[in-house]
Amino acid sequence: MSFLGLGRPQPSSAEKLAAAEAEIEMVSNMFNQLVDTCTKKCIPADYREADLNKGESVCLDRCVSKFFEVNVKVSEKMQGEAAQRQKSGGMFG
Amino acid sequence: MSFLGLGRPQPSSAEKLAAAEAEIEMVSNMFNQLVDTCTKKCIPADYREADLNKGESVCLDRCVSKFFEVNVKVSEKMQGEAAQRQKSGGMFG
Amino acid sequence: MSFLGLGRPQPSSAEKLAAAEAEIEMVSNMFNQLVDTCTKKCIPADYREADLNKGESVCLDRCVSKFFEVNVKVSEKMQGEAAQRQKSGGMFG
Amino acid sequence: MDSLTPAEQRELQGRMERKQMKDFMNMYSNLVQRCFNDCVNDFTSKSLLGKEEGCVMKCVDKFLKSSERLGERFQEQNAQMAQQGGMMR
Amino acid sequence: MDSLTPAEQRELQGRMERKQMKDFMNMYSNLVQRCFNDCVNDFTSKSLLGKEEGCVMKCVDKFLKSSERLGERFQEQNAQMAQQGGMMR
Amino acid sequence: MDSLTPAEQRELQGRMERKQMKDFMNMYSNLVQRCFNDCVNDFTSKSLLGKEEGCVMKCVDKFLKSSERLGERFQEQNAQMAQQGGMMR
Repeated sequence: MSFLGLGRPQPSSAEKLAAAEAEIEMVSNMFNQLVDTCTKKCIPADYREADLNKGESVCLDRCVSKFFEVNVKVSEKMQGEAAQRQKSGGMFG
Repeated sequence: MSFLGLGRPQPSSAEKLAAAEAEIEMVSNMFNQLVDTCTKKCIPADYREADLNKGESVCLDRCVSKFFEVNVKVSEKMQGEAAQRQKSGGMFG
Repeated sequence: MSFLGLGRPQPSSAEKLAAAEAEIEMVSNMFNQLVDTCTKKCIPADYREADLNKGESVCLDRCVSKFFEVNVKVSEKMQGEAAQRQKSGGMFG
Repeated sequence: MDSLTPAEQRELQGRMERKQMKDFMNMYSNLVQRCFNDCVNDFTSKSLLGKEEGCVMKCVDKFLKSSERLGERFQEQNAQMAQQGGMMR
Repeated sequence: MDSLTPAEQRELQGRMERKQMKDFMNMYSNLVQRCFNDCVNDFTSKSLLGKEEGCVMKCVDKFLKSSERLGERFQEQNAQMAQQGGMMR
Repeated sequence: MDSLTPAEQRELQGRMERKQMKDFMNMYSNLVQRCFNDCVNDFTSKSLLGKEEGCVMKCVDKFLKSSERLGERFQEQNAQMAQQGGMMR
């Protein structure tokens, strides 16, 4: 559950709550984006039938899998960037 | 004013306020989406003149009407789904 | 720093904070939109190389410049509209 | 909403004012983004071209008029729906 | 998260419920916007055409089924990632 | 802003830090969404293809460099505008 390193011990109660909330919000936002992205990629906009067909279902499953993989790659890369940026004091310190 | 069943009597003051706020926010979000959707559907992106012409005005009026109709249909449908989902404990309980 | 006339003296502490916060938020939202808009205008979606090339860099610089110019024009125009609307009591009073 | 106490109504009022301010800022920045997107496409110059500026001005005008018209229709439909006992009946 | 006191957990719970309500409303309005966008393109009439209504109903159905399936896969992947010690290791 | 008391400045500081965290998360998830959208289009496999991963990595790099450059220009323009007495004069 420790996404992007959030959730490490925090002194005050308000800060602990804010961190827990941020972590949950991050996961929830990620899900919302997943829904948005994968339905656009996998569900054609003509809606011929109410049910998911086989092709759409498989596409959705693979889309989730690839979406997680991209998240892992990007967050690993960002951690590297963040370490570099910490010295130069860029916008996303 | 009882959109999606929000606004029924709530015990605590904070909850009552939250419900009233949520109801207003829902209506306001719906308006923002209406503006976004209907201007995209009805106003061509070349902006030849500053005024709305007859065709654009009529299109906007009909777009509002259809947008409300879709909201009614979708919320009726969602209420049915919600009742079904309540047992199975899906994500949007 | 007085964007859209926010930041004029406010009586209560909560209001002063809200105004300062709103001002910072407005600038920050403007930056987020700038990033969104200018990367879409200037960075082709094929990502052949990791670096910005000369053409992309120059495009980004000019995009920022034009984006500010549009903001100045639009906010001047809106101030005029707001003055007119104040009497008629429109939705964005 | 009539079950709120006066204190609650004041609190709600305050929140709504902050929301209105936020809505206005959102509307403003959507307007800028849309008109910029639709009107500014030449990045061989650093300053707005005359035709780009004209397009932006007409875009803003048109958007404000659309929003106003949509607001009127929205309120009519909302009032009509309230009379029929809400969307959910 | 296990370092939260019971009082903090209750407060977090309350915030999460408000967030869930907000998420539901966002999901609902995205759904309306998407299905409206994809299905309603005829503005020569004031009322929904039969085929537009059919399209909207199928769109809603399909979207709910997609979301449900995506939710299941998401939770599986999340659980798997938690076992591997988080995204960051 | 110079009319805020020290206590108000501390409160504002705290809110800004929470906002920065939120902004960072939004930036991160927009980045993921954009690079996923532009680079991942093959759903005949469950794992990222080599060329998809390469595309995502370059996309992230390019986006971070763009954001940095845009940030510099934004601050320059903002400073220049502040000298001229704000956008509204």
